Parts: sequence; C-alpha cells; structure tokens
Amino acid sequence: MMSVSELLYEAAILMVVGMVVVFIFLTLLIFATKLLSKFAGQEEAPVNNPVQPSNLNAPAPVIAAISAAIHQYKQNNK
Amino acid sequence: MMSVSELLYEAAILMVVGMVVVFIFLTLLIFATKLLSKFAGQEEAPVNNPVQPSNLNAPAPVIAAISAAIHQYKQNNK
Amino acid sequence: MMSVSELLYEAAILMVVGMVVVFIFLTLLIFATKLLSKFAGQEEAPVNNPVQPSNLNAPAPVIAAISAAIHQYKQNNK
Amino acid sequence: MEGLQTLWASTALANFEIGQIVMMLVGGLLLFLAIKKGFEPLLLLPIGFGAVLANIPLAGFTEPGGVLYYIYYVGIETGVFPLLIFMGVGAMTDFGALIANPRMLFLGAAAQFGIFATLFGAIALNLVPGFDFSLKDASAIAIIGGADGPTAIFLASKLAPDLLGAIAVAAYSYMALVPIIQPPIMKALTTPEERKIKMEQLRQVSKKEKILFPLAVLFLTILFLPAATPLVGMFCLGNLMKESGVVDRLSNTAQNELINIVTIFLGLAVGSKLSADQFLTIETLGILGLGAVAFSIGTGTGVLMAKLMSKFSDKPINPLLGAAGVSAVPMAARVVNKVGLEANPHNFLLMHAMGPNVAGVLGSAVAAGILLALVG
Amino acid sequence: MEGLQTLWASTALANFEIGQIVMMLVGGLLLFLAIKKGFEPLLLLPIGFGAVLANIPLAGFTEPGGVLYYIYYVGIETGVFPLLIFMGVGAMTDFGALIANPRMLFLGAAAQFGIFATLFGAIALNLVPGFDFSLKDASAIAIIGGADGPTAIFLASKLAPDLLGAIAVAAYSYMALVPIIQPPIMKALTTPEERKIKMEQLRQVSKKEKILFPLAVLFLTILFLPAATPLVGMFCLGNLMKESGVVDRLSNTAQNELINIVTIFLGLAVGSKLSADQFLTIETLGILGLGAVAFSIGTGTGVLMAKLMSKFSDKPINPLLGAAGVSAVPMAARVVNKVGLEANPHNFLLMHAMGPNVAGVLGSAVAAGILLALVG
Amino acid sequence: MEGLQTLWASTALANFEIGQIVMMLVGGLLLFLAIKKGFEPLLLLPIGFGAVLANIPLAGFTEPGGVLYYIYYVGIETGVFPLLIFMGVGAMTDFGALIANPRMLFLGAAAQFGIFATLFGAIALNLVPGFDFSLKDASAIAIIGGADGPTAIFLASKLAPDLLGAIAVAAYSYMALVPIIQPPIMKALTTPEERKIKMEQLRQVSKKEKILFPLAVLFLTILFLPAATPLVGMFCLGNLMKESGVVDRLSNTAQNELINIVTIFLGLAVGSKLSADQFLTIETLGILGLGAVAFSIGTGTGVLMAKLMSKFSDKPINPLLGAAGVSAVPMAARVVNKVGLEANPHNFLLMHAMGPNVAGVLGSAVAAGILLALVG
Ligand code: NA
Ligand code: NA
Ligand code: NA
Repeated sequence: MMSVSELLYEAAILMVVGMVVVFIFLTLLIFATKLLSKFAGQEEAPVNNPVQPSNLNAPAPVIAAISAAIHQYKQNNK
Repeated sequence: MMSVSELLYEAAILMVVGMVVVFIFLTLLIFATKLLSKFAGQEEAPVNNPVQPSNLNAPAPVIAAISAAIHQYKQNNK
Repeated sequence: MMSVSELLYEAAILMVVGMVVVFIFLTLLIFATKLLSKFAGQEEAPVNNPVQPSNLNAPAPVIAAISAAIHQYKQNNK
Repeated sequence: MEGLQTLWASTALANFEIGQIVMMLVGGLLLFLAIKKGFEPLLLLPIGFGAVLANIPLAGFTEPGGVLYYIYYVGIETGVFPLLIFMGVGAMTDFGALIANPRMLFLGAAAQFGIFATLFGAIALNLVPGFDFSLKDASAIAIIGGADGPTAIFLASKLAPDLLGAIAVAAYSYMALVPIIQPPIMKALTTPEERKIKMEQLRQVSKKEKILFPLAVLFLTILFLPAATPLVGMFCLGNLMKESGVVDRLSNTAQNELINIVTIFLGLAVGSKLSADQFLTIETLGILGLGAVAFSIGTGTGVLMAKLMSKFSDKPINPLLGAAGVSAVPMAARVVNKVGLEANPHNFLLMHAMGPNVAGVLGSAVAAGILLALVG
Repeated sequence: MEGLQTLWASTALANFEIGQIVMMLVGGLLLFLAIKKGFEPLLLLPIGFGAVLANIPLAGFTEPGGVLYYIYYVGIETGVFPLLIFMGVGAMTDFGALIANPRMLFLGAAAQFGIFATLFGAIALNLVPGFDFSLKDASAIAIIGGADGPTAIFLASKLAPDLLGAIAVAAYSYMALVPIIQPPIMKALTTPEERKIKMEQLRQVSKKEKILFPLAVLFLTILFLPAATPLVGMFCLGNLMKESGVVDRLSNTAQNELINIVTIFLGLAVGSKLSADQFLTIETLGILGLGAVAFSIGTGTGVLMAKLMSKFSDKPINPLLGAAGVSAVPMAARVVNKVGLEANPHNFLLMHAMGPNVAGVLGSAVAAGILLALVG
Repeated sequence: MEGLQTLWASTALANFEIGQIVMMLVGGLLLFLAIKKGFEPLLLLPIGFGAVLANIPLAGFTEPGGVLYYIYYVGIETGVFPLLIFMGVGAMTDFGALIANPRMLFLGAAAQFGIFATLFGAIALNLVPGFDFSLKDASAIAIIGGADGPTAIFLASKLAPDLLGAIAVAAYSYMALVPIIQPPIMKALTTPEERKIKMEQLRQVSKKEKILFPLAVLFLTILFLPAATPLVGMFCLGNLMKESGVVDRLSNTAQNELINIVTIFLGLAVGSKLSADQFLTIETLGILGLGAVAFSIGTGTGVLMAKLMSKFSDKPINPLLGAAGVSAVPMAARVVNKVGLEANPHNFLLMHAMGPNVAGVLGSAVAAGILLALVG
C-alpha cells in the first residue's frame, strides 16, 4: 500500500512519461506517414513494397528516447 | 411427491390466482395507459415531464441532486 | 507406431477404398436425382412425398458394395 | 462373417433405432408442413431439419463436440435466444391500436384462461394411466395456450427442459393452425348480427405515448411481477428502440439480421430436443391434445369476454375481436378480419384486432411470469 | 397475517432497496438523455435500459443464469465487445485528412494531456477524505479524457472493472456534451483573429496511401507499444478492410450489422454494472467531476498546441483545430467547424478538423496502451 | 546498464524471436496477395492480419484472455464456424445445372482422386528425412485437394489441429491460383478438337426438384456416410432454406450477414494458428507442395474422366468440364469457360461447368466424411 504522496509522485511521473511517449510515438507516425506519401502518394507511382517499413532508417535514437522516458519512470518507481 | 388430488387442488388454486393476477395486472395497465394518454396524448402538448431534469444549464444542482441521493442511500445503508 | 511401409500400405488401401466409396456414393446420387426428376421434374406433376426415398428399391446390393469396400480396408488394417 | 458385420456397423443402417427413424419422419413431416403447407416456416423448417440431424446415428450432433449441442447449450439453456427473439418481436410491434383503446387489454387477459385451464387439464390427465405431469410440467405445457413461441420456449427451458421439443413444436404448429382452429369456435359463440358490428375508427396515437407505453409496461412489471421482467423487459427494450426513433440502426438490426440469426439457431436447437426417448412418449400425445384445448379455450374465453364487455360498454364491441386476444400475432388478427368480412363485406376489423392481439402477447408474458413465480 | 406477508414478499415492492430505486432513476435519466436530448443514444439507451433491468429485485438479470450476466461475461470480461466495436469504427474511419496533413498528429498527441493530467488529478483526489483511488483506478478514470467509448470500456474492464459502469457512463455522457463543454474553452484560449484563419485546401490522398497507413500504424505499434495492439490492431483491421476495397462485404458487415449487434449487447452489459453498491459511491461523483476536467484540459492543450504549431509553421494554423484532437469523432470536428463559422462565415474547417479528430482516436488508443504497459 | 535493459525489455523489439518476424512477413505476404493480387481476399485478408497479430510479442492475442484465443476456442475448436460458412455456401449454391445433368457427378467424383492420391503422397513423403506425417495428418493435408476451404478447416480441426494454419493457407492460396494451375493441365490432356465440343443446352429444372435435391443428398448421406452429415447436413440446410422459398429472410441472412461475420472471425482464428513453431517447419513446405500436387491431380483425373465418359456417351462431352470437378466454386467453372472460349469463341461452357463444379463440393464433403470415418 502506497501513501498518497508516493502515489502522487508516481502519478506525476506517469503523466510526464505518458505524454513523452505519446508525443514520440505520434511524431514517429508523422515521419512514417510522410515517407509513405513520398513513396505511395502518386496514384501513378510504381508498386512499392506494401509494408513500407518507414522507420527503419532511425530506430536507434527512437528506442533511446522511448527507453529514456520509460527508464525515468521505472527508476522513480522502485 | 403429491397425490393427484393434491396436485389437482394446487392446479385449481393456480388457475384462480393466475387469472386474478393477470386481470389485476392488465387492469392496472389500462389505467396506466389512460393516464399516459391524458398527459402525453396530444401531439401539440407542451413537453411534459417524463423525467425532466433540465440540467444542461446548471451542472452544480445536478451534482447536488446526485449527492443528495447518494447521501440518502449511505444514511439508510449504515 | 507404424513403420513407413505399413503406413504406405494403409494409405494405398485408403486411396482405393476412398475412391470406390466416393464413386458408389455419387453414383447412387445420380440414380436418386434421376428418380427425383422423373417424379418431380414436371412443374405440373402431382404432389409427391417430399422426402422421395429413391434408393429404397435396391439397398441390399449398395450396402454390399460399400460394405465390401470398407471390409477390404478394415481387413488390411488389422 | 465377422468382417461383414464390421462393415455393416460403419453405416447408419445398422445403427438405426426404430425411434430415430420415427423422429426423422417427424422431422420430415415438420419440413413438409413448413415448405408445402407454409406452416410457420421460419421456425418449423429449422426445427424439422434439426430433428432430422439430431437423430442420425453415429453423427453425434447433440453430444459434446456436436454443433447442435453447443447451440442448445449456449442459447437455450441460458435463455438468451428466446429473449433475443422477444426483443426483436418487440421492435416489430406497434402498440398504437392498443394505446388508442386500452380496454382491449381485458380481451388479452381473458384469453389467458386458455393457459390456466390447460394447467388444470394437464394435472387432470394424471388420472389417466401413463401420464405423470408435475406442476412444472403442467405449467410449461399450459403456456402453449399463450400462442407465443419464444415465451413457450423460455418457460419450458426453465421449468421442463425434457418437454421443450414437444412444447415448442406444439406451440408453433397450433399457431400455424390458428386459421383452422379459431373460426368454428368464433362462429359457435357469436350470432351473425354480433359479427356484423362495426367498430368506430381508432384515434391517432402520439409519438410520446408510444415511447412511454413500453416504459409503463416495464414499470408495472417491475413493481408487481419481477419474475416476468426477463420476457417483458427484453420485449419493451425492443419496442422502445423502435418507438424512440433515436436508435433506428439498432432497432433495424434487432428486427432483421439479429432475429434471423437467432431464429436459425433457435430452430435447430429446439429440433435437437426432438429425440425419440423424449418425444416418442405418451406425454407428447397429451401435450399435443392439451395444446389444441388450450388454444380453443383461449379463443372461446376471449370471445365471451368481448361479449360481456359489449354489454357494459356504451359503444358496441364486435365479439370476434376477443379471439385475437390469444396473440399469435398477426395471424389471429387476420382471422378476426376474415370472419368479420364474411359476415359483413364492408367491416374491416384488422386494425381493431391488433389491439387485443398485442395485448395477448403481454398477457401471456405476464402469465409466464406468474407461473415462474409460483411454480418455478 | 402471515399469508398476506407471503404475497407481499413475491412483489418487488417489498424487496426494493433504496439504492436500487436510485439506480433505476439513474437508468431512467440516461434513457431521458438518450431519447429526449439525443445524447449518444446508440449507447446511452441500452446502457440506461440495462441499468433499469439490473436493479430489479428478485429478477436476477446479473446473477448466473441471468441474461445480462452471460452477456457481460462473454463480451466485456473477455474484452471482445469493445474490440469488435473498435474494428467497426475503424471500418468507418477515413484517414485521408490526416494523411494529407500528418502534422495534425501533434494535436491528437497534445489533447491526450487531458488523460494524463486527470490521472494525476484522480490520485490527488485521494487527499479528500472518502476517495481511495489506486493507480489502476486512476488510469481507468483518466481515459475518459480520451473521449473514446470502446477504449474507455476496454481499459476499465482490464484495470478497474468495479468502476466500469461509472466510467462508461461518464465517457459517453461527456462525448454527448462536447458541443457544450468545448466552445467556451476554445473561445477563451483564442482571439477572434486566430479563429478566422483559413486553412489551405488539403491535397488528394492516393488509395495506396490509405491502404498502407493502417499497416504503418500497426507496424509502429507492434514495435514500440505491444500493449496497445489489441485496440490499435482491431482498429487497423477494420480500416484496412475498408480501404483495401477487396472485402467490401466484410467491411460493410463490420460497420453495420456486426457493430449494431455488439452495440446492443455492450450497452446492456455496461448498464448491468450500474448497481447501487458500485455506482452510488462518492467515487462516482469524483469520476464524473474528473471526466469533465479531463475533457476540458484535453480541449485546452489541443488548442494551445495548435497555437504553438502555428508559430513555428510557415503556413498559419487555425488554433480551433486543436480542440478536435480529443477525438469524440465526428462531434468535436463539427464543433470546430461551427465555432470557426461564427468567427468567419466563409471558413469551413470541417475537413481540416477530421485530421486531428482521427489523430485523437489513435492518440487515446496509444495512451491506453501506455497505461496498460505501465500500470496494468 | 540494468535500467537500460529494463526499458529495452518493454518494447517488442527486444522480445522478437526470429520466427515471429518471419511469420509476420508471411502474414504480410498473405495481405499482399489478398489486396494487391486479389487472391481469395475474403479469407486471406483476415488470415494474414490474424497471423500478424498472433505473432506480436507480449501482446498475448492467442493466450487465454486474448481475443484470438477466444475466437479460435469458440468457433474452430467446436467446428461451428466452418459449418456455418458451409450453411451459407449452401444457401448460395444453385444445383440446377447438376440436377439437369446428374452424370456430371462422375466428374465431381473423379476429381476427388486428387485427395486420395495426395494422402498416399503425404505418407510417401515420410521416406524423406524430416517428415513424419501420421495418417490423420496425411488425411487433413490431402483434403486441400478438395478445393474447399471450410471442408479443409473442419477436417483439419478434427484430425490435425497443429497443421490447421498451413492447411487453410494452402487451401485458399491454391483456390486463388486455380486460373494459373489448371489451364496447362487441361490443355495437355485434351486436343483442340475436344476443347471445341459444344454441349447441348440444359433443360429447365423444376422448383420441386430443387427443393427435393438437398433432402435426397442428406438422405443418402445419413444412410451411408453418417460421418459426413455435419458438413453435408449444414450445406443442405442452407440450400433447402434457399430453394424452399418460404424462409427467404433466413436464407438471405445465412448468405450475407451471418457468413460475413463468421468469415471475419474464421479468418482471424485461422491466422492465429500461424505461429512460428507450428508453421515454420519442413512439414509446411511439404503441405504446400502436396497441395499443389493435389490440385493438379484432381484437375487431371477430372478431365480424363470426362474423356472416358464422352466415349461411352451418345452425346459428346467436352472434357474441359472435368476440370470443374475439383470445385473451387465458381472459379474453376470460369476457367473451364475461358479455356473453352479460347478453342472456340462461340462455345460458352459456364453453365455446363456449374454441374461438375457443385458436384465437386459434394464430392469433397463426402471424401471428408470417409476420412473422418476411417481415420478419425
Ligand atoms: Na398470448
Ligand atoms: Na481520443
Ligand atoms: Na471439391
């Protein structure tokens, strides 16, 4: 059983981590969508790979960012 | 295990009770329907109160009302 | 656990029995359909029994044939 | 020789019990009635087909692992399928004629005497050797007189699952036979003059009345007959979805795709209860006989009640309307209309008969609730 | 005397607890809001009706053997019903506006602050005597700010089943109140000049982009947020069925008959959780209050984010669009359009608002995944 | 360092096994074939999507509590879903062409040699190291040659659930490949002169014949092959509902909404069996190879049978019709028509090919029954 102050602290961390991850994720999706449009945006475009893996060019920094956010949370959660 | 005569007696009672209750119930429904028609029968009638809590312009009284209900409930539940 | 050669033998028997039964069954269905058409083929035909049991006139040979096929299989399967 | 016996054993021919053959013929008869005679085909076709499937030796349709087993277990034993049908029927029902003339509820009440008299009759049959109906059995049988399929199936699944097949078959068969059973009784109890009585035109009913009516019905049922609320509640939900006008896509689905899907499954599951050991009994004969009696009595008391009401009413009431009180919507109302037209070619009773007709649906749901409360 | 008491005992009147009566009134209120006020009637009508049925004494709707018990057990406890609804919603969703202007995803992200701030607020409420929300409770409550019914029900069924009734009611009620809650906030945070900003027309999006988009969303979710894949996956399946154009009959069924059937059942099952002991608590008041706060904050941060983006963008962005980021499709987009038209009668923002609107759906599904991963 | 590992662990990236990635690619390939190539998209789209979902690490779709787990458990393990599909297919099937020319049943019989030869072939594959098919496995694989999806899924769920994914994928893939697999075989086994043979017009078939035909099929199946009655029975029920003309609303629902709903679920559930440990085996390669062989043999024996029949018939028979005997309705019949038109631009074989085509459906259901009786 956690005290209210502990809970509040956790909730604050969750708030920060949650928003950070939401933003990172949807930012990634922006890049993916732009990449998608670049390759598939023209109706006349040649047939591309249907499962266009649009983010593979930069997975490391992304994972680092998400990891950092979650890390922060888990750290504070011990 | 009941004897046939006991069963017959029970069935007779059921027959009487059943028909009486059916008639009482549907008679009640006749009154309810007539009442309904009196209040809601005119298409032009002003909006009558079926369950009219006009709460959109004032959320505070609504919460007050729900609070009062819950309060009442908790009181009676102790 | 059967050896591969035993399995192969079984599979061969299954192949023969299976095809024989399929053919017998669908041949029966041909006769049944023809009988059906004879009795119900004319739109003006009188109302016949809707469940026209078209093969009842010769069940014995049919059963004998299917039985023989399955028998063969079971024999070889012991 | 042993080999030949093995072969023989792998076909159904060797495994047929005489009872299964008879039950298949019963299934075939139901299919014939449904397809050729047009008797309640929506139910009797799947019921008949289910009966055929359930009685195939070695096929295991009604054993764990069989498709009919699962359908019965999921939909009938839980009571969910008849309740969903009832919701769909509610979404198809227009209470306008009843709201315009609520006294018609008396006719719906009177016709339920068919139920309760039959309950007594079923118990009385125990005096005949071979019959041994409990009060639960008798109640489930009597509800056939309610002329309402889902109500009968729901009550039978709760009170007498063993008799469910026979009860459902009897209920739907007699509902189909309404045009044959009712007219002689109607004519015997009325004079040609009475049958010619014209009813005055019904008033327009407001949308608000139609919305509030199912809520009022539910309200009264909650207060006085909680045991009837599963049936009445789902019926009123369907009707409210229809009349409220704000959830048309739900209402349309409830009265079309959903009720169709459930009807296929319900029919098959009911058919799966038509097994020889449960159906080929002297009890089934009793059930079929009692069902006919129940319909006849309900028709008769409905007509007599209408005559009684006509005496105490300032405006005359055509006693034929009482026959519609057994429900069997909309068949009974059509029969009333037809018999009325025979007496007077300008007397259209159809709209007026819809009032007692839907009153009969409520009446038998109420009767089912009473039986559940007192016998269940 | 004793006999009279027995009779009395068989009606509901004698068995009503005050809490049941209050919950029936709550159910009646929901029916009123659904039918008379048109508040999310597709859900609030069955929820309200379910609440009435669930609180009938002696009827046993929510006990083993009762129809609502089975529906809840099969559809909500397994999570299947909200996921099927989400699939249907996916089959109804057009991502065209978002693909044409993917930066709108930032607005869908910003509006989720309503969720996480409310999580904090729910925990902070524990400082008030009488409240005792766990992190799971707080997370389930906070998702109301996502303005997405199936997401809220799915998360609540996983994290806080006891609060499911109150959370679902709050979520759908506030979604219905979007036209009342949002405009004051939108106007307070923007100048009339900002509200007049015209957006340039969106480009045509190719069929191939629309087909690949749900796959890209699923792909990213798989990589980084597996916990969100049930929701996002079923949503993307529905959208792929629609956009692929090769399974139109499945897509049509998913967005019509299937979603209708599931909606009826989902509503009844949610209503069945509106029992007095779970709903008539001080926590419910907290949930209703927090839900309103969540919507308001989400609307506000959406608008502020749009203003921020406008500063850094070469083309100006109408900050009203940010309000659509809470989702509540398509209501919030319509509100944006209406408020925009008030400022400039020639400024049609509806199509532009659909971008952040559907981004908000993805945003709250992602937020739900995060909460499941970290709190669940 | 430890912290970083914890983070890493909460994404799917760290938990992917190579097998899961490969299976997702397989799922992606199926989606590609369904959407881009139009290969049996109604099944391959949900199967492919299900395969992707089932292989997401940490998401638990196929574990107790996961949505695909429940769908598989309820619909495939019980056999209910394939049977409902079969009922719907029955409601879509017109036996008119077959009743008019019942000898076409011989073609439907001959084409089943694809099944039984493949059974032998699957066992023979055990001679290759790495393969270890039991008779049950071999039977389930061989049914691919029946060119009938629901029959294959039903049999595989009974005889070899572990191979269900691969078998279903192979069955639907090859059904889609019928226009590529069949023509070379058809041309190799026939002369241009034979392919030009015109068939005389089919006679009109009466409504009564069409009603009695499914009953006759069921009757024979009951007598001689009870093990085939689940498949044949549900098929005949659907066909009877259609042809009887008295339950059109049930028939329409069975062939539209109900089959659509079940198809979505069936596809997802089949896809959920595409897990790496069950699919990424040498057996799968064997299954794919055997499936192609089965189709080819069935096509060949069908054509040869037609040539044989033509010799003993007073009226010549176009041997191309034999290829339609593998079923794959209506694709194979269309292929026959197309190849026929290539030889003679005025020779329309489509209607004639529908006879052996639907005969092939019956043939493979019968074959499945034989395998269930002898091997199951
Ligand atoms: Na009745
Ligand atoms: Na949202
Ligand atoms: Na076939």
